[in-house]
Amino acid sequence: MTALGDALTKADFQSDQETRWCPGCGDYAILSAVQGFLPELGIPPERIVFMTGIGCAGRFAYYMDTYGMHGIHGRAPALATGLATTRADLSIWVVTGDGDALSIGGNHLIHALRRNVPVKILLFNNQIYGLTKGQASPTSERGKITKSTPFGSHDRPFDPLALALGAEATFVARTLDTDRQHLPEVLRAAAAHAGAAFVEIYQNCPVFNDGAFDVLRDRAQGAANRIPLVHGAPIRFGAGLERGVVREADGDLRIVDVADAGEDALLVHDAHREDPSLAFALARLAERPTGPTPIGVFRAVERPLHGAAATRDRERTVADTAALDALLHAGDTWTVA
Amino acid sequence: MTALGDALTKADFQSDQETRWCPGCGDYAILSAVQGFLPELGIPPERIVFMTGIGCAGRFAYYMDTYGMHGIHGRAPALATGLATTRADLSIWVVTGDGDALSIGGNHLIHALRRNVPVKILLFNNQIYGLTKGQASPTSERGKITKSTPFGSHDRPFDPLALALGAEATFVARTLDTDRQHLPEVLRAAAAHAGAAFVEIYQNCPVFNDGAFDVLRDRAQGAANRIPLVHGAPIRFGAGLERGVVREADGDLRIVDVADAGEDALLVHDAHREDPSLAFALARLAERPTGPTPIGVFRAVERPLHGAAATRDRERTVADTAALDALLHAGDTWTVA
Amino acid sequence: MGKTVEQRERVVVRFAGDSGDGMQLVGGRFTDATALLGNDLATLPDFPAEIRAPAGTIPGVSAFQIHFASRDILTPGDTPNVLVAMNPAALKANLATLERGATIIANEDAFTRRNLERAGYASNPLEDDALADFRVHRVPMTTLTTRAAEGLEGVGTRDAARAKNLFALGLLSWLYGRPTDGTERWIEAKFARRPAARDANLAAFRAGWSFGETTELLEVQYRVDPATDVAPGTYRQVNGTTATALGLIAASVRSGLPLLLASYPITPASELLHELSRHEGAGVRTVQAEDEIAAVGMALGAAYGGHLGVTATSGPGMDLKAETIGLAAMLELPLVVIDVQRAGPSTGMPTKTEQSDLLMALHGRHGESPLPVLAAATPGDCFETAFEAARLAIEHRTPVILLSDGFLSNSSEPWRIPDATALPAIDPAFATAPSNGTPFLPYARDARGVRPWAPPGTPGLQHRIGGLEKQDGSGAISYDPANHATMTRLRAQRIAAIARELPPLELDADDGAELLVLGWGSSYGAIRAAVRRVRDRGVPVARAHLRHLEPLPPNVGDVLRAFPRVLVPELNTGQLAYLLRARFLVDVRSHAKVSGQPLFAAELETAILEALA
Amino acid sequence: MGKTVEQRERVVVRFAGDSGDGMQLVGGRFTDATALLGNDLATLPDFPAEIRAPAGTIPGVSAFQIHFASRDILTPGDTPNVLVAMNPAALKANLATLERGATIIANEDAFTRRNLERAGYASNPLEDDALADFRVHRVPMTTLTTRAAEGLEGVGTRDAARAKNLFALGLLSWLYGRPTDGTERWIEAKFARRPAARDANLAAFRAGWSFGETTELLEVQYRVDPATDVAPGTYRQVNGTTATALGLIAASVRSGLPLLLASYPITPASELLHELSRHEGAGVRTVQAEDEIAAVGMALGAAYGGHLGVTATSGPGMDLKAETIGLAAMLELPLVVIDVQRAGPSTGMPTKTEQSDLLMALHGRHGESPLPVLAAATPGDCFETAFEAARLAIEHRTPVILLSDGFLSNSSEPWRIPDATALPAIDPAFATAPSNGTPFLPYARDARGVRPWAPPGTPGLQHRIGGLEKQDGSGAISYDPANHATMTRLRAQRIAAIARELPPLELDADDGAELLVLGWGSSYGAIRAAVRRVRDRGVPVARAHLRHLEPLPPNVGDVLRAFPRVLVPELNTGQLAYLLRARFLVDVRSHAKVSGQPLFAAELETAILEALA
Ligand SMILES: Cc1ncc(C[n+]2csc(CCOP(=O)(O)OP(=O)(O)O)c2C)c(N)n1
Ligand SMILES: Cc1ncc(C[n+]2csc(CCOP(=O)(O)OP(=O)(O)O)c2C)c(N)n1
Ligand code: SF4
Ligand code: SF4
Ligand SMILES: [Mg+2]
Ligand SMILES: [Mg+2]
Repeated sequence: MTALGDALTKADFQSDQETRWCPGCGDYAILSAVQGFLPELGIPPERIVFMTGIGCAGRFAYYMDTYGMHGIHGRAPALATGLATTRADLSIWVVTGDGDALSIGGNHLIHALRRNVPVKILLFNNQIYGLTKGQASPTSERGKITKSTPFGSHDRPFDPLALALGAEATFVARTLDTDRQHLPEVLRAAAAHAGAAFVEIYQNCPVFNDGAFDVLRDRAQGAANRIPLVHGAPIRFGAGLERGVVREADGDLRIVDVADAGEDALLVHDAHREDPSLAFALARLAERPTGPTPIGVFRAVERPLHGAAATRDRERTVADTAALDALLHAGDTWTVA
Repeated sequence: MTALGDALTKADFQSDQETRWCPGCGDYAILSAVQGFLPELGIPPERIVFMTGIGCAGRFAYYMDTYGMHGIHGRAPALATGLATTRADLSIWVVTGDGDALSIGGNHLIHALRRNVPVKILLFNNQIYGLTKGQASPTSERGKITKSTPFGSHDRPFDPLALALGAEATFVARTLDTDRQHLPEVLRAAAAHAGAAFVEIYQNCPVFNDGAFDVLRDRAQGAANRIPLVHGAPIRFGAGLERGVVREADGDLRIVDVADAGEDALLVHDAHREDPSLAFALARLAERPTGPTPIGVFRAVERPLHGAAATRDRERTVADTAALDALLHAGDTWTVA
Repeated sequence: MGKTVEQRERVVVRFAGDSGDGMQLVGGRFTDATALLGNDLATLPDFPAEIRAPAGTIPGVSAFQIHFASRDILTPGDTPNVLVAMNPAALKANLATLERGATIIANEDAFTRRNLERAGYASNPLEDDALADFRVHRVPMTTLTTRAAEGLEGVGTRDAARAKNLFALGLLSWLYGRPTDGTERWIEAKFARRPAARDANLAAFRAGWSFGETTELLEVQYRVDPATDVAPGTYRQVNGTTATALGLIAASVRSGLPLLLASYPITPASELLHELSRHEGAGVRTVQAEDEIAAVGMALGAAYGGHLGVTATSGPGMDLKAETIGLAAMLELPLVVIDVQRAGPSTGMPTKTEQSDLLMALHGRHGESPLPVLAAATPGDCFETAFEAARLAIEHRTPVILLSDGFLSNSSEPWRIPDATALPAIDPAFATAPSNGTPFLPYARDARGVRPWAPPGTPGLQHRIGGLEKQDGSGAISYDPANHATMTRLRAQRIAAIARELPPLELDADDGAELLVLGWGSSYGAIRAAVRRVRDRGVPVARAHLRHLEPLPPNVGDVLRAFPRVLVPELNTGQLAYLLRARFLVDVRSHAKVSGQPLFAAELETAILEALA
Repeated sequence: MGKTVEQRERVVVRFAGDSGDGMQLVGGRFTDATALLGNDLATLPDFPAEIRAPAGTIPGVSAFQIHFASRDILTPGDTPNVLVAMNPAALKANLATLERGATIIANEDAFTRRNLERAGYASNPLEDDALADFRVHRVPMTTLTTRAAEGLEGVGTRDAARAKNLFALGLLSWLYGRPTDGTERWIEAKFARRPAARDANLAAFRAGWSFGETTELLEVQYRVDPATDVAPGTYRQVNGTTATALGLIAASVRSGLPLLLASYPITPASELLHELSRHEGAGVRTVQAEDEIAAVGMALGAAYGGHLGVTATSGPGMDLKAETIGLAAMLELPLVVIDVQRAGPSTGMPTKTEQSDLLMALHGRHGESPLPVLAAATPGDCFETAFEAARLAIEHRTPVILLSDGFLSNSSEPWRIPDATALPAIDPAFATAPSNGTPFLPYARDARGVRPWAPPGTPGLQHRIGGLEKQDGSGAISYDPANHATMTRLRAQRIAAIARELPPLELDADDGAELLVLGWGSSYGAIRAAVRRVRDRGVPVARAHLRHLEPLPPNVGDVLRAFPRVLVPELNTGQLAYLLRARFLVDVRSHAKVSGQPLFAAELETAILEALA
């Protein structure tokens, strides 16, 4: 327990459970970043809840010294909706994997986003099923050879951000497990967002899908391939910011050399647009994280929260016995002596 | 049974079951249009299958003199995927409602679209739960008063087309129950599409949500509000084609008077673009069918079909006993005399 | 007018017409008037699954039956004394349920050639001798209704004709001397915003009444005196849905826990969602979830947060909730799951009743995950049973399944309103931080085997729970074989231990009874009525009814073994019988009925007599 | 070298190490070599649910046990004769399972202070007297392995050290005289593309062998002769997963129906998806569905299309499939649902075994929806049971639930390969268009109560089916009460009628046996072994094993009643016992074990003797 008034530290969020991920798993970096970031919010650990699904990512709840529920596969958004609908005083975080969120849990994810339930959803996307030892996930690339697809996966993967935008998400972002600066920044933005925040975190699984994000994670390649999205700023990237994104005459977005196109031609990022079409187009700029790929907050707009309009009182007030009595006697009654 | 060589007629697709929808229900018009259109395909009724979910729309299967399965709520896309994966010789149609497809069945819908399963999905969107007598659906507008939302629905609705596009749909279209010309046109395009075709049909429910689409269905208002999308043609509409759609400098789509903007400024519809962003932006042009609203084929692109790459043989060939014998003896064996 | 007035102890009236004819409406109003008059009563609506099947056809028939009497009523009645048939299909669909000599009041205007064909009649039964065994009154209801509305402002002929159900209501109100003023006020309130409709309906109602008063067709008016064998108190009418909703709200008030109902619509359980959503504020929240899995997940999420989490559904939805119910059992959190059973399997017959989900409630989850199962006996009893389900869930930190059914949820009866202050308090006993600095043990148990409930927000009690097996006490993940055996045992024991709190099964036995009739759920009324009939014949018999199916009250074995024969009537193929046989090795005989209809007293009477033969 | 060679009839070896140590790999290879030698054998892998728990800790221990003998083997053995412990945690986790005098071969290099701490040892058990009761061999495996690899091209010290499991394999191969050539070929094939790894592993393997041959530590080499009481035939090793896959493929071949397996990954059922997905072509297709609901839906969709539709899952996935299984029961279409049971409830202990889904398989759906339930007894028996499940599904148009479990799916045994041509043909008997122009009746039944199967594509048989109750014969939607009663009865009867086709329950009874031990599923081996032990003591006893749980073979009641006492051992709280009590009113006694472990012969032996006392 933290004494009131004391500044919180990372240690306040570390549980006594031994972490049980494989050595080198990207989940460690994310855990550390989250634990390091949370003190900033100034919310005492007892008012923070982590709800997770099943998967390697799902173990996250055990390692946080907050309230935590390790739910069942794919259902964390539903569990969290119930909690968020009734407990506006809590800061609720969902941690999920690409299989958990997008395969079995797809329906709850899109509905939680549509409803704008006040929860932060962190999707650890390693493009594979980790816990069940290496089957294809809905984000695995076509042709991927896995235990369940020995001749190559033959279905087109989802783009989680495009799916979220199609589902009316009000906050959509992407970041990287090992980016110690960018990851907390995105978490900060997500925490600041009042409604449902959807954050895709590219996460390396060294055991079953090593190197899937090397193009972005590597020190060298990363600089050349990460396209940081900053609200209000022209979209440019590269070690010397020598490349950028423009909107072509036909409406398509394209990556250009700034030198060729000119600085003024660069698209200025606007995360607050009502219309999600620009965010959608940005999500589509890179179909797979195998080349230049936008990271950051794609969209962040205000919308009514789920539950806010539904309930006349946000407090945990219950009718008293007199009100109950009135309710019991409502309508036509008669008395037998 | 239809004799081979005989031209098929509408009557060949009418089952002997009495239709049991409410008088004036939009489902009648759709049924009639589908039965009227199917002979065109020249596919004998025994090679056509209608698989439906539960809801008023789900009753559709009973009225078609084809093979039909009235499944369970929300699962028709999954049932159809199993059939399509194994029976490439059939023409498979899924009929579903807004609750069936987008509420309980959301996950199967998005995955069937992602996988590009060769089925045609017709979503009868009446923005209400018909069969269960009038609860809100995921397409009901915010504030709608229904049996389950006596103080008004407080969640933002889905845009079915945006959701489908976010889910990698290769064919996305919208049409109207009572448009006797446009509806068959869209069905024709859907039938011609090799992969998963997703068709939203605005359908009036006179009992629980009457008039939801009057703005588009009315003879008078309809002409002013339907924006027909035609591949390769500039997007314009209105009784005298006096209005049109342009792409503004900031990338947004906007409705303009052709007289002001000039014909050349009009956006030319391109349903075959690889990038779904334009189709997405068009889906967003009208958030609700309460004003000018695009109808027609938003997107139609070719992609590998689910199952096609997975299976080495598309025929129903089974190993013979010799092959089985070899399989049984695979690996190390030893013999005891 | 000086018509003869005859007294009747009990009457069963059935209103039947097309789905669009408003039979449920007039049935409901007739019931209200009857309740206010102080008769005991029971009702049974019976309508098709289609919103509106083709007009005039048999599948499109919608009916409402009411049984009212001046003595204690137990069922909506097996066979109607009076059938109101608004069209040929309504007549045909219900004729088989009538006994010889019953009264039929037919809207003769609707017996057109077209309607006769639709109903599958070759000739008009009002004109041939098909109804020779009945007392038939042909009333041109449509014509009389239209005529009554003539000249009313803004009322067209079609609108007027639509009010013919109110004509029927007026006529039946006269026939049984139901007061008119309440009904007139009700019409006025109902159509307050549509004056033309109000006037047409009022005119139709009065016309129906006057028709009875004046016409020579009907010679006798009946009187059914207020019930006298009724306990003193204030009464209202409730159906099972309303009573369940009130029971849950009462549990919320008495526990101080706000109520969240998360549900996905499904017939007949949707009604509870509709009902509770009207009570927002007062600590009640409702969410229409995206599906049944989400619904139970939301309810469990709310329970985790310290609320009373409830979800309600019917058969197919129960299948989908199984995994989350298992999680709740593992988490040992309170959760109320209501299954309003309907006729299965699969989609089955959604608007028909059945009791075929009992074994699913007990065993319908993977692994060993015992939990309490309760069933309500009557519409009014839904209040107490829902309250009890919530109490057990909260105080014992366990998911509880409450079995209701389509019959209970739709039918209504007079209900003595309980004293709100006299309802027992429910103690959520939230955990507080251990003062001595010892670590919080989320799976430490009290004497009853109950673990602490520490909703988020409580300082110092941060902890993690989940669906993996956990170490006894600490709740940490454990794969230790001995611990798994222990936890499996503890989970079973803590549910079994609830039996100690339960009142013993009450026995209603005659001296020398050779047979025990043991029932559960909504067949309560029919069983009591059948037993009464058997007793009226002078045959001794015993009767008991289970509210708690898991755990069973502690004396069930003794009760069973006290009788040479045991008959268990159920609307399934013998599920309770199976359970009792397995538990007590008693050769229980099953009276199984699976037709989508409630149990009828007459058929059970026969079964009891046969079992005694 | 002239070491003593002693003969042993049976040996149990347990390889235990860290999850990363490759214990499953060497265990599997040791098994293959043993099988080829002609010993009878049974194996049991035992690994943690985490992909890789922290190195060196108890939760991270992964073990593989093999029991091999020159006589008929029934179980993987209760207690190992030899424990290979690659680190302190492996020693600690397994010590309790050893009997006095057992041999421990420990990798002494791994007994560092750090590892001792991680395992929770205060002092080194190799050095204090903790292991006084055992014969302990301390072998510096890591050092010897590294040394063996010295000078090999491209092999670093760390790579070399990784091969220490092969050193252990070499040593054990020497100890029990397992041939080396097969293993060397296997290493070469396995590492064909990584020459450095190949060389390091080969060197380690040979070093292990030579260590045994030369060192004075080990004085005795053992010989376990080929099993002699083995039926003639060609054998291979199979685990339950492979046997199930082969059984399904065989059913596909013998029915001529292509096979679709649609599954969603879940431990331990995923293995079947992996296995079958390798057999694409040959009429096998697999789909990794988006969830379990979709998986069973796809399988049912394929079945509707005339294929053999199969879905496989474990506990939590079964919950989710319930609604669609109910639909299949209503549609009366073939469907095979495989439940590889694991320890529940909820997520439970995913890698541990249990038999706690039996009552769910029977009752885990709303409404009355009976269907056949089968369970496999041994890894090899999975072949026959899967074949039988598919046969029943196809020929009787019904969903069938096949119960396997984690133990069966992972453990392996020698299996006599059946003659493919001798397998019975399965007749799908697809409907053909009625020639005389009479309408097609999709719910007309043959003498067995089976309806026609008319997949789309058949001209003239267009018809519609669905989950609503249907008219007997025509299959049209029907809400008729009498028809619902009829259909409910017919659905029950057609499943019950399958019993007529079943072979009677086989009884293995001694003269004068007072006790019947009746089992089901994977405890077959342990039950046989326990019964053998009891018999070895001269105590007569009877034994029988159920493959068909629903319907039961027709003689079960007679068999039960033939013995004064019946003991039912199960890895649950007594589910079969409950079922038998309900059906036959026999006071069946339950031996219940719910620890996530398989049944052990020794504990059951005790239970049998107690039951007889
Ligand atoms: C109902 C159910 N189905 C299947 C599983 C098995 N399962 C556990 S985690 C998982 C997927 C893990 O993949 P992902 O969500 O990507 O998480 P990761 O392990 O990669 O972090 C599956 C299929 C389960 N626990 N429950
Ligand atoms: C598992 C399950 N849950 C709920 C239902 C009840 N139900 C039947 S149809 C339906 C929704 C109907 O709405 P929609 O899909 O929009 O179809 P419509 O009736 O409007 O055509 C629901 C909730 C069901 N049959 N099965
Ligand atoms: S399997 Fe992959 S995702 Fe899971 S813990 Fe190991 S490295 Fe991380
Ligand atoms: S309720 Fe609505 S959608 Fe359903 S049949 Fe009636 S009009 Fe059509
Ligand atoms: Mg993953
Ligand atoms: Mg709808």
